[in-house]
Amino acid sequence: MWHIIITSLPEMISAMLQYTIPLAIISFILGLILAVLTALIKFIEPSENKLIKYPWLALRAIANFYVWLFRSTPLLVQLFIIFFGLPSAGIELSPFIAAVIGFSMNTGAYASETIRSALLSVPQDQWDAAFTLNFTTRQTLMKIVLPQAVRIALPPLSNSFIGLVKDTSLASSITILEMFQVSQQITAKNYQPLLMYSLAAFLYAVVCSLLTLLQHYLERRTSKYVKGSEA
Amino acid sequence: MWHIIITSLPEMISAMLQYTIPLAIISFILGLILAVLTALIKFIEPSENKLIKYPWLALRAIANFYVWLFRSTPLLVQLFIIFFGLPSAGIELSPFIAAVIGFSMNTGAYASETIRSALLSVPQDQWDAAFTLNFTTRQTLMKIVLPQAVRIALPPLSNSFIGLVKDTSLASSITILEMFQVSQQITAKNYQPLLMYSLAAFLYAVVCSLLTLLQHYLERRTSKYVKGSEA
Amino acid sequence: MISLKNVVKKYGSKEVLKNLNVDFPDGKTTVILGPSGSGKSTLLRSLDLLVRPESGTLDFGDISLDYSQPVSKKKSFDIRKKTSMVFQNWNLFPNLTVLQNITTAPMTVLKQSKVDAEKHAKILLGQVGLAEYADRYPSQLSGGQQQRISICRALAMNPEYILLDEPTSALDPELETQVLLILGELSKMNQSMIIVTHNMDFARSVADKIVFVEDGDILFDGTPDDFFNHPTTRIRDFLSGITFNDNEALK
Amino acid sequence: MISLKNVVKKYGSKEVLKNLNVDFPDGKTTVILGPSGSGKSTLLRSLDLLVRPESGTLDFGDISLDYSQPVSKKKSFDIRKKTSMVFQNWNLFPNLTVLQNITTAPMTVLKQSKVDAEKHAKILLGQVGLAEYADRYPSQLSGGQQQRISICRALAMNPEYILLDEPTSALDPELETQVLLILGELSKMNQSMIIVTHNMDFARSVADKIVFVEDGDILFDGTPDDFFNHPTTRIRDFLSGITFNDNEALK
Amino acid sequence: SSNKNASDTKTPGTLTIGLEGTYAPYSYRDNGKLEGFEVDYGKAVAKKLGLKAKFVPTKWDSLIAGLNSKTFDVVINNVAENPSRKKAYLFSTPYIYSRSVVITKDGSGINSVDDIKGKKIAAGTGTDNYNHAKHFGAQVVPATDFQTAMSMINQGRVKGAFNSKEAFLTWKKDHKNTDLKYIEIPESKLPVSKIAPIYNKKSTKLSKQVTKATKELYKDGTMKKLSVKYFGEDITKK
Ligand SMILES: Nc1ncnc2c1ncn2[C@@H]1O[C@H](COP(=O)(O)OP(=O)(O)OP(=O)(O)O)[C@@H](O)[C@H]1O
Ligand SMILES: Nc1ncnc2c1ncn2[C@@H]1O[C@H](COP(=O)(O)OP(=O)(O)OP(=O)(O)O)[C@@H](O)[C@H]1O
Ligand SMILES: [Mg+2]
Ligand SMILES: [Mg+2]
Repeated sequence: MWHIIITSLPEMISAMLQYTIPLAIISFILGLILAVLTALIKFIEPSENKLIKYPWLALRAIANFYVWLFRSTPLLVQLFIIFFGLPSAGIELSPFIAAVIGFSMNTGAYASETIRSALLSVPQDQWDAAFTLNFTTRQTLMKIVLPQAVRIALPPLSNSFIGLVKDTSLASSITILEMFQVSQQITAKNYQPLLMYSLAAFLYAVVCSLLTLLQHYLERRTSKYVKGSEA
Repeated sequence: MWHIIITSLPEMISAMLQYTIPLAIISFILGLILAVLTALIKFIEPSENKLIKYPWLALRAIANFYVWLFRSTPLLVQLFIIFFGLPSAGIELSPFIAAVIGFSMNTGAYASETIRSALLSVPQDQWDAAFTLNFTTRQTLMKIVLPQAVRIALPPLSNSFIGLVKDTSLASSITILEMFQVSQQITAKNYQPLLMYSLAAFLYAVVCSLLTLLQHYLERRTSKYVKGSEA
Repeated sequence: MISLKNVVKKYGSKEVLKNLNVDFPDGKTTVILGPSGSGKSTLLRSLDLLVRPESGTLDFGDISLDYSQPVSKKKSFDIRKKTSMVFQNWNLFPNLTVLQNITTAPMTVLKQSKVDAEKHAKILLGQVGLAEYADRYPSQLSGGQQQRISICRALAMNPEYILLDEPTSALDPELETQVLLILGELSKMNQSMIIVTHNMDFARSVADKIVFVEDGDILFDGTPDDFFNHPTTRIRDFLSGITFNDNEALK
Repeated sequence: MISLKNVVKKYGSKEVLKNLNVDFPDGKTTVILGPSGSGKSTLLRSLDLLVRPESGTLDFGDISLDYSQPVSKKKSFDIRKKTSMVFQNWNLFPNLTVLQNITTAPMTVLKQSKVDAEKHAKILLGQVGLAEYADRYPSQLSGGQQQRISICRALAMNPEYILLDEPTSALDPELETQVLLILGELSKMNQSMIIVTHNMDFARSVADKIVFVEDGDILFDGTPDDFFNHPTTRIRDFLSGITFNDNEALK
Repeated sequence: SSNKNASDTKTPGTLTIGLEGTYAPYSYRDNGKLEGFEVDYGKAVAKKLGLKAKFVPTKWDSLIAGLNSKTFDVVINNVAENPSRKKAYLFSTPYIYSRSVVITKDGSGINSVDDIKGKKIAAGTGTDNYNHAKHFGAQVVPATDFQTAMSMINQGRVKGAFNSKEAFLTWKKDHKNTDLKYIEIPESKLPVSKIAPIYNKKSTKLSKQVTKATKELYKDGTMKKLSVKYFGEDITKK
């Protein structure tokens, strides 16, 4: 058994460093950007100016549809359609790009709801105070509301990220040799799926635990200003 | 194409009704019970009585380990170990029971954190008021704190349930012929993976959307008492 | 009568109550005054065991309790049975209707029948002018209404003493008046009460006894007449609302 | 001078401001009084465009605005530039330090340099006795301190008028005194102010003009002397804090 | 087979057979029922043993895990004998002699198996095909199922695929206009794969019984009949 572990670990760790972690990180960052945009589209009420209002409402309808679609269908199917389905529409993507798109859009859909509810939980009073000081909507968002919302959204977002790390295993279905797929290939030779799966689980657990530590660190850093309220 | 859809749909729906939905519902209910117990073990401070205190702290250590373990390893691996690993320890489970155990324990781990944070968000004031009225800890929990916590935890719990519905597709790896596996078997003959996956996605989306409607209904029912505060 | 003797309460290394001795007589209204952070709430909560001082004793009728010893469930139950707390922010249970807020404790703790508990609750609601609000939820009522309901909730337990911690400071002046009138009524009916308040007019009109706390010490324990009409320098400063230099407090 | 003419504000079908006409003179302190829910906050917020009345006009120096017309960004900017609001619950930005709370708007909106903005902020902090708190976060301060900082934040914008909505009602009496003393100073320096308050003693001591609002109507507009010394029946009732029968209000 | 009840099956009276059910024409789903050559073969063997066949469809890894933990009595899933498998498991006598082929597009430049060297070739993870393709120097891209491999060739994502000839022929029946073709691999380069039922090491008795039953099925012509039904020719002989 130890022999198997020692020979497989380097391969699995290298797959992890090469695919699992970059996929998770890149997709999460892009997903977060998408999530913030989507959340803002759903959150900001358009001005009455018709040239802005109708396009904005159309955009919002798209955002609503996007969030509904990606939250109510399985991630595996999303990846499959992006990789194998889009070519019939003339869009052919490399596996890695397809995976990044799939994971980002999926993460974006879930995270946008997290961010939107965090935005909603910043009280109207903060907006009033900022408007009174003649901040524009954009300035209020950037300087006052988003920083507070990020603080609130951090724990659920960290959970999403940890979930994403584990979900990268689905990338194997679009031909990416990520860590879990590598463990399956090794299984095909040593016929020890249970052991190899446990080994994979162990590696995921290590990464997730490290990420949880990072989360606690970030929470402590960003909660500087709420410390007083813990007393 | 319509021919394929019309011939596959009944099979897929029947697999859904037979496995996907019962698995999701049973596991969610059991998972919720487990989650509440785990959350309470982590939440309630033991009395100073040593006969209670040390067993309680031991229980809490177990609860912490359980939550960490099931949150930081992939669900697929958990199912695999329960079904294929436990027999070597002399515990042989039917696939359905193994799936229910795996899904419940996974859901329980995630949901326990949701419930715990909901419990924490009920203000200390409510406890003080109840203690002043001579409620016991148990009475306070049951009559005052849990009802309020449930209201807070409902949206994230509904999301977990919707996630669980989609995760039941993993049951195929422990020999359960759930809906997604059926769609793959059909694919083997009709060579239309994209279409079949989309069909599966559609069915998941229908179920998830129905569940979301149910969630909104429950939220409205349980939020009766916060209505006034929306004004 | 409730007597506290040699009560010491610390938070960390900070003594918040410094060897306090004080009596709260039966059938009278005792008003506790003092600057913010002086320990008034801590003192009041010690009576109801929401705060556990490190040492000292509490005598309450036939019950006596040593804070430095573990308190049995029975003793804590008995003490809380004789007292009821009304909080600054009301702390009504948002998940229960007004009626349920009042009846749940009598039914659960005193094992009253539902019929009896509701009958009593409705009488109390009538007395505070809220008979028609029984089926509403607390969030649908104004602050003054909520505070009156929390007084009903306390009275429904038939306590010997009602403890009130700044019962009107979260209300605006008109709502405050409503609540103060009700407390005035209770005081006239010789309900034993201990009230922490910042409203000097109210203190003057309702108090049978004044306790002035500063920095965990009792600086005055006597009649309202002495307190308001023959104040010491410190009390006079307090009454005229002297400000502190925050920069000094910081250092 | 700020003049409102024929201002009507509705929420749903309910008229909250009923064809109001009122002036707020330059360099004076106008105090708005009235029972809860009478429309005081709505009136004050209309001046700062946080509330948009359905009709009426606002004249403010060289700017005039018709509420029933769309308001250009520029006009809204100019009006808000001349006014600054201080809120009941301070509404400081919890993610910014005390200093940043004061300097962010001058830097972002008025394009002041960081050095200038901080210099001005520190002078203001010194004036309210909080010079040493510049680097703390709002949650680390008491209510009275937070309210003083929110006054600094308003003053840092060099507004012509400061609008204050119950600036001390969330404070306990001693903290209230601190804030009221500062407002008294400002009033003496002929800062134009419009204050909604429930504190009659303060109103009496600081007001140059009293506006009494009830039910969306102005029932009194005149001097403090007239208001306090020659009150109408309704004002006398108000001043003595008459309670309402809630059961009637319910019907 | 009078001592049929002595079979060491997991559930007495039942032969529990593991397979994927996602590989036509070996096993797949049609009209709501599991069908295919291996399904019929499994039924025929079970009948010979006096047992009821019970098919348990699951994933490839789960088939291996299930063998290890004796979740199935036997796995009949296009598993080829090879030395490493023989070390870990037992096989009965083969029921198919399968030829792997290289599937590619016309004009792809691949004319013999040697041409796949350095090219992207699709094959299923954990299959013998995967190992063989690697052996010939291909850059193997994992494909989850047969259709996926074909799509990847059509979309130009890979140059070809390594798979069983029979699977390709079956697929071709449904895709008559395809420009995909197969290239045979001479036996000198790649020996024919012996496809056989595979067992946990402990199931010596059962594996022998199945060998005996299979031989009977050869003798009575069942094997040929089934092969012709699903493959159009007899591939059950060497
Ligand atoms: N849970 C706690 N942990 C640490 N210190 C505390 C805690 N509760 C109260 N204190 C401190 O104890 C002291 C007394 O607090 P207490 O609440 O009794 O004052 P108070 O007289 O009721 O003031 P206020 O009029 O503001 O309500 C204060 O300095 C306070 O900071
Ligand atoms: N956003 C709103 N939607 C509907 N009604 C509102 C809204 N804001 C205020 N009102 C109503 O308008 C009326 C006037 O409210 P306003 O806040 O101006 O009163 P106020 O005089 O400031 O009272 P208070 O002294 O309690 O602050 C009240 O009846 C109130 O219920
Ligand atoms: Mg207090
Ligand atoms: Mg107001």
